[in-house]
Amino acid sequence: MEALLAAIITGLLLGMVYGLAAVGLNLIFGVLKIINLSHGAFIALGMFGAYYLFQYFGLIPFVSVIPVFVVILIIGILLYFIAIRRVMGRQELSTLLITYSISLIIVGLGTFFFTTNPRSIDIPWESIRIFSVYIPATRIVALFLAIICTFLLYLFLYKTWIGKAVRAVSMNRVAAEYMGVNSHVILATSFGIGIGIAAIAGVVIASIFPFTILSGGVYELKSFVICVLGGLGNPFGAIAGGLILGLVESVLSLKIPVGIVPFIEFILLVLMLLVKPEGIFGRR
Amino acid sequence: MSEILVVENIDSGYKDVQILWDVSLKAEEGKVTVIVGSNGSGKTTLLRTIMGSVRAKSGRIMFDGNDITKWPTYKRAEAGLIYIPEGRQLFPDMTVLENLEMGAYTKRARVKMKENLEYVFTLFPRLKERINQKAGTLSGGEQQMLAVGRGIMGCPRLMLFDEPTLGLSPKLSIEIFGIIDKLKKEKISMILVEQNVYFSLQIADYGYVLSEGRIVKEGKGEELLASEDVKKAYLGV
Amino acid sequence: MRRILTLFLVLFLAFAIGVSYAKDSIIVGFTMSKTGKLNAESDEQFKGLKIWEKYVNTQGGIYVKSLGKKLPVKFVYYDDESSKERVQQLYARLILNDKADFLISPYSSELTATAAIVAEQHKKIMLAIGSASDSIFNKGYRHIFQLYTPASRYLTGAIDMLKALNPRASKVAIVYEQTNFATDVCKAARDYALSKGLKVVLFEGYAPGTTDFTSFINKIKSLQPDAVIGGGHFADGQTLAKQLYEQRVKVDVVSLLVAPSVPEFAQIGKAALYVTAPSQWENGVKYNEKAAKKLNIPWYGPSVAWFVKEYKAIDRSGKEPGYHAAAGLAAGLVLQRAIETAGTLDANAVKAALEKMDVMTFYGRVKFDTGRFYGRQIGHEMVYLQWQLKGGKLEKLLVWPPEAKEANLISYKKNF
Amino acid sequence: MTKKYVLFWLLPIVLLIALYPIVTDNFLVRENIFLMLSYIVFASSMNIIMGYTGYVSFGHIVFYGIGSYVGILLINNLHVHFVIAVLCAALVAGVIALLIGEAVLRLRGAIFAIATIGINEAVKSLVANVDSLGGAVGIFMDFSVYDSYGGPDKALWIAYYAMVILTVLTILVSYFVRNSKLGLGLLAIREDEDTALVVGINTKRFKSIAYFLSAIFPAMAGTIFAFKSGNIVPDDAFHIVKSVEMIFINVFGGLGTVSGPVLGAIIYEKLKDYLLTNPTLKDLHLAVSGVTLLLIVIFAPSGIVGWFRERFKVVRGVLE
Repeated sequence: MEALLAAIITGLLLGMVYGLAAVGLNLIFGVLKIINLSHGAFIALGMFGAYYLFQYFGLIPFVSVIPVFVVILIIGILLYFIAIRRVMGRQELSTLLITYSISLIIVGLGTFFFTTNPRSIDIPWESIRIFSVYIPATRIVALFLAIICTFLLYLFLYKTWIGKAVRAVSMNRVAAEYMGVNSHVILATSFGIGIGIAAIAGVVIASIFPFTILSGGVYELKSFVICVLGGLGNPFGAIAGGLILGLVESVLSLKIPVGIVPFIEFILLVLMLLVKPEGIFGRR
Repeated sequence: MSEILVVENIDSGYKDVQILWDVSLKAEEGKVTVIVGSNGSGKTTLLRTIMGSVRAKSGRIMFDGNDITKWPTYKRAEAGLIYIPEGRQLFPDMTVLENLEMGAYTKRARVKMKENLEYVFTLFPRLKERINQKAGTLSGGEQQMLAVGRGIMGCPRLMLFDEPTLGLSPKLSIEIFGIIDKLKKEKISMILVEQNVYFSLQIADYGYVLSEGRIVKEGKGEELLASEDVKKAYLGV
Repeated sequence: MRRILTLFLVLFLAFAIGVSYAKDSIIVGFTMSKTGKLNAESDEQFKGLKIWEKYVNTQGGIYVKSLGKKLPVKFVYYDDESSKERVQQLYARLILNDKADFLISPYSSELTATAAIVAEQHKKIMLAIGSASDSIFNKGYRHIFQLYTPASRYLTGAIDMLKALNPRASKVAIVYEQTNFATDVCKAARDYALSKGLKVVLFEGYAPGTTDFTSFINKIKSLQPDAVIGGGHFADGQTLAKQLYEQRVKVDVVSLLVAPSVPEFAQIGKAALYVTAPSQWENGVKYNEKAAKKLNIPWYGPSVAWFVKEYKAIDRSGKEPGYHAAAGLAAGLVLQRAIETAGTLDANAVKAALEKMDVMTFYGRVKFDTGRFYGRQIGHEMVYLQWQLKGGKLEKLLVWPPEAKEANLISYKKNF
Repeated sequence: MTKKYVLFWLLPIVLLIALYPIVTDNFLVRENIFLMLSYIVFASSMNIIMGYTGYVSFGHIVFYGIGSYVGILLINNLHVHFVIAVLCAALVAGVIALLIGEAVLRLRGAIFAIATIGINEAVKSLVANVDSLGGAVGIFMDFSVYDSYGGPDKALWIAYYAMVILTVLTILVSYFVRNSKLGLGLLAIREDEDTALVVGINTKRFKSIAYFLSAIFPAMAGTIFAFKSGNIVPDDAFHIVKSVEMIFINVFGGLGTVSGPVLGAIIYEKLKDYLLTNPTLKDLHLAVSGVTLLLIVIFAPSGIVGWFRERFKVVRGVLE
């Protein structure tokens, strides 16, 4: 019973972080209609952003989300106009490859500058007791950070002009143009925000787990599963999907070998795509 | 008389298929200009070319004294060219209110959003009742009202209607024409593309007949309505 | 077409020139993990090799009787990025391009296992350091020689330690990295625990590169074992230790492979306290000429004190050397001795010398299996260390076996 | 349609390259050319499903992995002859491709790509958790196996010859598919699947055949690789980057043409070798390939062959 409680608590904590990691992927898919294969690379960039801000300026990760987000947002907007814009509207292969090549460049440069040695950010906070379960304080802060980011994203998408334009473009790009929306600016912004949130997720993950420049790949694959669970294209579906995945991972692995859990996850991914591609909560 | 829109010798189409051939037309300020033509004559392509979502291959488009031929669509909307597209093209997962707000997206329209919103709700009280409903769940007539309302929200200098009564019951169609007539009385400049030749030419100040991508006839609304060709071709008389 | 012809010509010339150089050094080839998850351990191992290079070359090299002169040792090495994929390619390159005379293995059993195939295919002698897996040595290889105490005798001491701390202990949880090394070690430890009447309540592997052990820890807490043993290499072991501490796992013994014996383990602070680890070698071992005489085997090479002094000269951080560095030097010494005994660089003769070798160095006794597990280490013994507070500072002290201990073993529970 | 001459120059070039290490007896060159040939096999088979049919199989490496495992299990554990093992690997991978294809070929575009990634990852973690398949540690071949092939050095040559034969076979199949009714049907599917269905093409069967063909060659290459390298590990056998390499080579060489993937593979191997051994670029090889890929996708989306074809209309028939 106690073990189950621990599994549920840790599962939800982690699930929220997973969800945050996937939000950006879904936002970009929803608005730009492309699958961003550089997602993991930007998560990794966020990790290193947090690491170096901690090393050289002593910023704890929960503060460094802001500069990291801003920098990645700008990079995203530039990348859109430099590369992605040129292949918008071409077949999937082009957009898959363009984002994959961005990923290669980031991971390649990252390998060169940071090497693939594991890093970690050690924040000497004690663990907190919740019922009978000890949770590292960093994970609890990570949870709050994830909730805050999600809430801010909600405010942005539903309460600001640009946010509403983002949603409008995702539903009908041409009609949005008729309303006077400069859709390229909106697409660029969405891409920037998408990878910016990925980088925030990277910062959060870096504060609880060790990482290398290659670590983003794991979370990218998880994000695929999460997005498909929560419904492709719906950023808040990703949060739901993340929570489900976190719970499933945590509770399942009490009873079955931990190693087999990824197998179940990916089978779930394929089955969802085949049977219910609109996600668990989605309508057809 | 000032001309708000001048289209000169436009060739236009998609990829390798040319649809419009040397089309020229004018729309006058405060007047209703109607373009009639059968299915596939290129009416929608013409409006899309004016909006810039289809690029003109050659020719020139002047709006409000500016050459807008090379402008992107959103800039034309900012300048006050408001298009109410065929098939509504609403934002289905947004509420009625949000759709209307999107209509007022341009800086010019944002400042007048409040009064425009009230105006739209007096025109379409039914939209007010459904203010928080998702646009995708509205009935066809309500959706068309929302599309028109959304257009009004944009503070149009010139409104382009693309088949506003398509797929609507006769009763609803009359309602929509009533609204257009009201807008006409407000001195809003309009270009109206319609299959319903009889109704539209009655409202029209001036009209064009488009056939196979070319303007084949033009004239005052009542002149066209009286012309034998039009009668034969479109009114089945 | 002309491109290809030119290319062929160039390659042909390169090949022709390659064969006709005079022998003026002994080329020792290896890869190391300058980057990647094995970097910490591999770096230490490399320092040991550098110490050997200095040791042998200040003597003017290794005397090769058949050539009648001393040949200096020349290292050729590449970064394997801690990746198996690169290893085979690079070892083929070392053999074919760089004409390495002898090979040293990369760090870790996994990389060694892949490199061994290439060495074996080209019949090159390879000294395996940083690899304890037994399973490398039942594949019929005839050119791979192991320096580490093999996995089968690696972690058995942890079970003995648990019994000594808490005679009523009954349950053990084993969580290991899914690699040759950790799998072999932990299977052997499981069998040993069972033979001692303990219950193994959890025996599960985790994927290399795992950073989140929450699921395992939830499981461990629900099973309430008396000891958690396992781990794999440095990066994962350090993380596992940290998370065990953060989530308050109350057991008597936490014994992890590799990580606690690397000096950097102290980075995790309090979480390092009372963690134990098996070690191939620690400063404080008493291997010397006297000990060699007792066993009636020859003594060879420098003393423990000399190695520690040289290590501190290279490392400069002031920390004590660990067994990874010690094994690096030891591998060099073993190779040196084998070449001197053989009196030639011929692989078969050196192989024969290695087969017959039974020697003690600062690293301990070295002797190779020549039976079914050809090349496996059968001479060397393990020691166990524990991180303890000494004068307010974290330090690793020898705690097992009892006859070699510097300090008393303390229960991990004392942390909480 | 113009008469197709592509085989008349393509096959001799490939054979000349393949013969070089045999004639000169040079091991190092053999290793490089072995890799080059394997790239040709990977890329050409990927071309059948991706280039001709328009389905981006991002997790295509799964068939290579399956082939490696089937092969090494047969050779090492059951002592089946190498050649038979290669054929069995093709059979198993082919059947699996038909089964998987039945499900996922219904999906289109990016969703299909994601599904294939999912399949690859699922198979990888399954294999890594089955102890009888060696688990995450993988399978290491017993060296005595090589004795029945005349020792390890002989075995390496056998693997090489096998790869040469497989390469020629793959190119031939790629050619005949392209110039058959099947190929025409596949191209129609690529252009517009719904229209293809309307004009009476049995799209489902066509796609299945294409998927089957594109699966069996990587599987055979997998067995050859496993036999040559003597071990197999899930992480390497199902490494998604290898799928991307296959795609990359195709885009680089010219998607949907017979010669594209072959030329692409030859140049790619040279380029990769240069990048990996050049001291200044060695550490940047990933970034350099990224930039190359980016530039190709943006500026030369039809690849080398496409580039030539657009500029020199005369060579069309020769290149296709």
